[in-house]
Amino acid sequence: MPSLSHYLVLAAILFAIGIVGIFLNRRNLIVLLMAIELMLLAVNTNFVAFSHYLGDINGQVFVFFILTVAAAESAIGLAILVILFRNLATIDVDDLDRLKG
Amino acid sequence: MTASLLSLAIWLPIVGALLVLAIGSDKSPTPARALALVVALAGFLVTVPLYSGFDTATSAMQFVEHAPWIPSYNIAYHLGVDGISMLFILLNSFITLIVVIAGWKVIDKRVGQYMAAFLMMSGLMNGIFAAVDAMLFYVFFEASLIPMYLIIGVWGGPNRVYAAFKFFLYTLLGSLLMLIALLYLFLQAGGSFNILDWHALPLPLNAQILLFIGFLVAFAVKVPMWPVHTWLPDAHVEAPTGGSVVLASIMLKLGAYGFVRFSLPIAPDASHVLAPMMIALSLTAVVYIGFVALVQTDMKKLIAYSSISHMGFVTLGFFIFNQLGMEGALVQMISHGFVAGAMFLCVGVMYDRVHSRQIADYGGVVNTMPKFAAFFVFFAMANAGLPATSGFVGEFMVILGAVKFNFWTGFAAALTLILGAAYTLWMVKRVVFGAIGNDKVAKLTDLSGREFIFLAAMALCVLGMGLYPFPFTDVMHKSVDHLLRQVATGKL
Amino acid sequence: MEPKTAIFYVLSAILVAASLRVITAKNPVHAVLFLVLGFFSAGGLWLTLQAEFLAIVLVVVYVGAVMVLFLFVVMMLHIDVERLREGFWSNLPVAIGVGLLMVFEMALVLTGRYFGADALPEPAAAAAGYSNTKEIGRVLFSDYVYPFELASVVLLVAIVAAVALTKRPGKDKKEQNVRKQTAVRSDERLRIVAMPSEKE
Amino acid sequence: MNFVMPDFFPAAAEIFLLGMACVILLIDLVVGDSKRWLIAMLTQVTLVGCAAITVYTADGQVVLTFNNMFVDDLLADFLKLLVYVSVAVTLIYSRGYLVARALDKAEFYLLALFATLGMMVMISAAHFVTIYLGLELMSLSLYAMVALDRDSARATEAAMKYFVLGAMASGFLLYGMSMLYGATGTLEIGGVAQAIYNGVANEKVLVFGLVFIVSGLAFKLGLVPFHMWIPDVYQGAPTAVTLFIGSAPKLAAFAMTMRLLVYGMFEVAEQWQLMLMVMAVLSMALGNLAAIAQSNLKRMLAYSTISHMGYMLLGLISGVASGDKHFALNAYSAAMYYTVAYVMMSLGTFGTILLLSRAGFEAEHLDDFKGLNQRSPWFAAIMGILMFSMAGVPFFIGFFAKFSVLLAVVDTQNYWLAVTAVFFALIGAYYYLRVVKLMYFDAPTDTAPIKASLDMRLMLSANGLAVALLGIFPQTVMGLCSFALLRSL
Amino acid sequence: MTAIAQYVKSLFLKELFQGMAVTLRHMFGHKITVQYPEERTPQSNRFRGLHALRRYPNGEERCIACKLCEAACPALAITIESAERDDGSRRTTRYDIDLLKCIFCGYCEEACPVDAIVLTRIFDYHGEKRSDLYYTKQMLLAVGDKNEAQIARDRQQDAAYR
Amino acid sequence: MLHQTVQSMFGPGAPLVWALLGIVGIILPLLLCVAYLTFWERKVLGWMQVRIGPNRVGPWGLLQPIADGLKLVFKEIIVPAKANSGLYIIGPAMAFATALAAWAVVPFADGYVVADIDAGVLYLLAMTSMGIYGVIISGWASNSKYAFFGAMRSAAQMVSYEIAMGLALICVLMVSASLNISEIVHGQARGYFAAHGAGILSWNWLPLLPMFVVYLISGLAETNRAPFDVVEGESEIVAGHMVEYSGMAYALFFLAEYANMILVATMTSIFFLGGWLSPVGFLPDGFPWLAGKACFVVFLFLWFRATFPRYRYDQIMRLGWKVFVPLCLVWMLVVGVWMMSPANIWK
Repeated sequence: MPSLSHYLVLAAILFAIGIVGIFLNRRNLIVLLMAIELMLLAVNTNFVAFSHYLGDINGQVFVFFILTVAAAESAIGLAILVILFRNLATIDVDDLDRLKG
Repeated sequence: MTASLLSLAIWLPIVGALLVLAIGSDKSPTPARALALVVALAGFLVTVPLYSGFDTATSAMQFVEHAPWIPSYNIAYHLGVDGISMLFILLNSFITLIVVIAGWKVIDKRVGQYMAAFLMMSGLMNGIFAAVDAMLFYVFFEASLIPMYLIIGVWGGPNRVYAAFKFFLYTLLGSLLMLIALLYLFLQAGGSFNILDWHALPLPLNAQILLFIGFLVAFAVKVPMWPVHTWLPDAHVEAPTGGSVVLASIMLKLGAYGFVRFSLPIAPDASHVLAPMMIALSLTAVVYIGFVALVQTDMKKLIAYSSISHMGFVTLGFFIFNQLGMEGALVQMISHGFVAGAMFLCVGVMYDRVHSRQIADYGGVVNTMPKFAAFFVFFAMANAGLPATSGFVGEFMVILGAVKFNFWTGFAAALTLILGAAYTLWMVKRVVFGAIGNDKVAKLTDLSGREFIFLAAMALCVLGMGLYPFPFTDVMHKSVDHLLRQVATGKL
Repeated sequence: MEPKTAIFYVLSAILVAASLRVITAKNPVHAVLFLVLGFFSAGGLWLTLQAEFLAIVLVVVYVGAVMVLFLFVVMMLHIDVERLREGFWSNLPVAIGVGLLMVFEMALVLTGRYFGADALPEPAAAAAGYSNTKEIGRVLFSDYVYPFELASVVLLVAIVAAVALTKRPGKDKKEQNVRKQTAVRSDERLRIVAMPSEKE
Repeated sequence: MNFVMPDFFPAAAEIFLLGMACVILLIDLVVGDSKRWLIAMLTQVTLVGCAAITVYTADGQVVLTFNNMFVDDLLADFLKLLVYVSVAVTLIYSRGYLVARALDKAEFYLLALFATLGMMVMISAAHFVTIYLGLELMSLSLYAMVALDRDSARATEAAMKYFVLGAMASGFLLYGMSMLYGATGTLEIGGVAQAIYNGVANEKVLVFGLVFIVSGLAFKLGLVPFHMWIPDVYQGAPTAVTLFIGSAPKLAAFAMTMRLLVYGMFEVAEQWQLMLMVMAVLSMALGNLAAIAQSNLKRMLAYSTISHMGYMLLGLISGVASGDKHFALNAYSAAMYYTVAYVMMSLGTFGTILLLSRAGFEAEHLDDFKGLNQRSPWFAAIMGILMFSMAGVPFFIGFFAKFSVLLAVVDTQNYWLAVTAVFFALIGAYYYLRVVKLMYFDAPTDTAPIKASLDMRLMLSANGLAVALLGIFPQTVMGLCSFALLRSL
Repeated sequence: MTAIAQYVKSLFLKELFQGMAVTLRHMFGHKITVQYPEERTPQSNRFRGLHALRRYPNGEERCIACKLCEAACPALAITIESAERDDGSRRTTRYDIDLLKCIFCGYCEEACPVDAIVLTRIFDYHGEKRSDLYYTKQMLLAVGDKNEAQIARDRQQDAAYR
Repeated sequence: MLHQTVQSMFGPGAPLVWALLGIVGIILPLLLCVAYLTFWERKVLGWMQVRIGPNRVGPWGLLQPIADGLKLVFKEIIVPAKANSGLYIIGPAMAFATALAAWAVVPFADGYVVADIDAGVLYLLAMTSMGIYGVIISGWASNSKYAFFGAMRSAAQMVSYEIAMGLALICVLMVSASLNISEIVHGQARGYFAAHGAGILSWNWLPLLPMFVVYLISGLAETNRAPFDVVEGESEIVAGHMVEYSGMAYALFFLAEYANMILVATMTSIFFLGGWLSPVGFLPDGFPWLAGKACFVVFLFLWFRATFPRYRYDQIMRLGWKVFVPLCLVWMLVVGVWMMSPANIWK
């Protein structure tokens, strides 16, 4: 039987992949957004696993809310991405250099 | 009425300043000037009863006002004066009056703001001298930077920005460290910001030394002591005449006053431990800065360095721990307030006509401005410490005290009398006497009535204090006594 | 190996592999599809944790809607794929280093003593009439009614924001009035205009 | 079904605001472009109504409702009132700016209201879910507001950066929450505190989660090293939005920090204090040093925000010293007072930028402030007051803010920290003085007359005077802060 | 009032149901499909289908190579070459119609003074190559020969109107 | 009996085999149905257009679908040169797979279901929402403007109508208080009329009539059927997302579309028309009823196609968002109030 640790480590790996993705894809905003989705997936997996092993439904309800909010978040993120692309014709992170001190 | 005299002395000028700001306009500056004069005069008049009603028989705080201000931190609006601080309030209000008169015609841009700045500063500095609550002191102490910063920056000379920043940041650095010291004391005193409580607070030596250093940084910058004096010549040179006067007459005294109010009574043991260093620094200021003054070509700069040198006497007087030295230092502070102020006014008078402060641009002023020359020479003599002027009294007392303390210290201090005479009189010789240096000097007109009034007033004070200093020493006697006792008894 | 363990390892392997491809895929469209795959296997994993409702919601909401939105955007933007890859290899060592470090540290904390099999045992199987969906529904509408309302506000904000940001009310754009069009009656479609015949 | 009707009374203000937002949304459908002022006015009415309700419902008791997810205590009431004021002032300042740029759409006001709602939820949160939802409600509205000027490349770029980093921060925060959930088995803040107190939770896991929570919070507060978004967003966003971001959300972020760290994890305070201390020092250092190099006022103020948040932390990290918890009340009320003071100053400063902006011209460069004293002595004086206040010079509110946090630090005998703070305050004073210098010492380059509506002028004047008057009489706000905390802790 | 009526109409989808009624009715209605190879639709006697060249009953070609049809053809589909025959009469040596060009307008038929070229009812012819649809004189005559009875009948019926 | 045979033959692997059998048992008939649905559609369209439809291949044209299938199998699958070949192939496969996978939870009669899971409705929604991927991937992978437009239209349309569909379903779930599909059917057997022998009036279609209409029409849109078939509107974008496909790849789309159609029809029957229940008390329940109802709904689909002209794209979106969604929300409220009121008929 897989134990709680199994799930937690899996989530940790996912979370790390998400962060690595942010580091790795310095140039691609869309993949950046997807990396964030991966991070949230890791969080959700954590909650579901804890919820199961604690025998407590609250964790799952929290996941429900995270899913909802994350969906809203992606909608806004993509909307911003679209207008950014309209303005700059790029989604390259390195091209975001209008703001400098 | 007497109950709120100190509040009046503080807030009357400040409220007046706001009114002046409100009616000040560049098109018709006269109402602003008139109002400023009225306010300054009123401000001076309300301080007179402080002197007349002062009880010389006690060292306790008088004219005390107490009201809770920030109960959360037990900070109170706690005012009061003793023999030491009362004189400075008078001096400050008087100098403000002079400055308002001196700036009457000379300043023609943004008159309202100019007058308001001085009035506000006058109020704030009265607050500093009158505060018995340490936070109140600190608040006034820092707030007074703002008007001065603006005065130097807005109405100053070509290099005013540099000077203003240097002035502000130097003093802020010091005062922020002092803030930590104050906070520490607050906590040690069990939640009290009352300076008098702190005076009685027992403290271990290392804490005292740290506190002393904390205060030292703040006050040494303000005094200014060597080696943190460098902002002063810049500030003096760039500030307008009124700014220089207030700076020299009052602001420098703040530092010295701080020593008397905080460093010495709160950290007496540390004061004793560190006294040699302080004396060394003071003597350095006195001697070394004297030499520096000798080579100056700019009149204002020269007077600025002479101020530093004179303030060296003051700190010297504090740290030799005897009655004579202490009182001498206090007298020297007041005297210097008159003399240095007057010197700057004189330079201002010339500057208004020639627009130069270089000694080389003058020569033979006596030929065209005989009345002015008379005043200038007189003030120069006072600056050099000629007997019968106020300058003499303080310096003499300090030197006597120093000799009592240690002969060589006294000797070194005395030596500077010669040095002081040398640079002052040499400047006077080059500026006032001799043949007419150039066309500009030839076209000079003598003092106007207004200029005559303020120079005469200053001259009267200098002379009066030189001839009969007892009104001053009388009032401070008890307080100095008390202070010395505090310093003498350790708190360990 | 028990079937459940086997399922866990298979799904985890797919999930991790898909996630890795998400962040390394050359083509963003592929990345999105791998993410879909990842969500799918995550849904499967959640099923092994007896979170049926969430597993399916993950598929419905994420795979069915959010990822479609992603695909939409990715496909609509004309992206220069090659350029986006520049700097990938130079960032790789750092990124791998960071990632491994994180995983190592996390694994250190998460494995063994604190969350091991002995610390929190596998909970007993649910009672016969137990329904995960029903239970979540019950909690959601009673205990969590306040967050539930808030979530609806979050969605409302998303709508308002997305519309405000992306809808372009063009000044020169002519738009049909659908309401008028659908309300039209047959006698309105043709208008007979009386025109006097022209004379030479 | 055992459905128990929750007590709606404590959340009356939230309900009212949401209702009004929906009403405004519908009204916008009906009224034409010429009636935009109606929307703005309704928004203000909403805020006033909320304030009235909050005052009415405030009874000084700690009331938990909605199954312990919503807490109504004096702290919440006080902070909410401040949020209303701050948002209302923001909207008054922004109106002219928005009209000049055709941004005064109903969406702006709606998003502002929703963001306000998010802040209120955060302030009243007693459960991880409500914290998260409030935070996201606020953040999502803010992302959209930043990007609202759709044709501006800078604004959209700023929005993108804000979004990516903000979403990442949420991820961190959530990961930390999941760890806490695992360690304590509950999502309620009170329950978490109880579990930690009872020693149920494993400390190592707790700290592990704490690291993530603190990083998430640091992102939201804009602390070094999680500050990257602040300068870009402040500079890129339309100034009205920058003003919005720079004011009320700080109050909410403070509340969130209080709820999570102080209410939830007070027992492990020494752990998070240590983390925050490092961030505080770094923030003060980087914020103040980087601000000097800026020529863009908005960017400069962004760095100044970073440093101010560092100072605010000084209060939060002084709650517990070597296991002794009696400092807590003073320290936290100092931090709260600092936040309040900062919000007031920030409002005024950005308000001044808005005052000088006009159609096609953003008064965001330092040079745009040259010779303001000649153009408008009154507003130069106001800006001067604000700058000196930010620098921490007395008789303005900023001084007492610094004073109180420094006192808290000295109280815990962290002298070196106090000295560091003071040292960076000095550096900070330099760039604030520079603004004063530009206004007073230099000749104006821009001589266009200042056009602003009367309400804005009055409000800005009131703002400046409040910074001065509350500096002279700081007891009111200070006392309120500590009273609110005392009754809520 | 009409507005309300209109609203009710649209609320209950009256028009949609009307439309569905139409289609449903037709579903059960009579189908008009013609099973073509087996059944054919009636044709007019004027139907213009495949061309044919006729002969006189004695077997002589009618065409006298007057080239009127060639001239009348708008599609230039007709090519005629002629020569004097041994008996001195003028006859065609070549009469080709390119069916791929022809538009079946019937002008050739109208132009013909001797009713030689006619359009028949035949429409279902085909070719597998292009050249299959290039009809020569022999092919046209063959068409005519094969359908002479029908052609004659149609001419007869139409005669009154020509 | 069959059960026992399987059990004895495969032992512990029996459940797996049983499941496989179930799958095969569904998919084969389903594919046959799909094939003959195409035939039936052509017939119905013919009749409604006063024609007789295909009638040449085999008796009454009955072998026509077989002939079509053979033709498609033997045609070459052409992959455009610049297409993304991997995704190009995956696209139709995904469309087809999801269309079939959804059948797992469909009960054909009481107890006759491959997977009788509690959240069956959710599973169904999940699978239908997956169907979008086939369309959108193939549209994009074809590297053709028309295909891409078609895919975009289709995806937007499907996502939009899924909402209306889901909301309509929520009303059904409210009254039946279960996510289990079999339970939903059982719920419709209860009620005043059912108790008096007129079961047809107790089915959901009557009390939830607006939702029935919404669900039906959304089903049309969801399967991209006429009059909502702008996705493949041949007058503008030729054949939408499948314009580049040929042979079997094309056939898969075709099969998926018809399989979906049958699915939607079956679900409509189950959710609103009482599934395998008999409309009148004196007749037994059973699969034929479900088949008949599904045929009726499919016939409606064909009928609509024959009757209505194609909608314009913006009209479709308007209908979904501005008419159906609000309508569903209002009706949800109505049902909620109804259930709380004394007049509740779903006790």
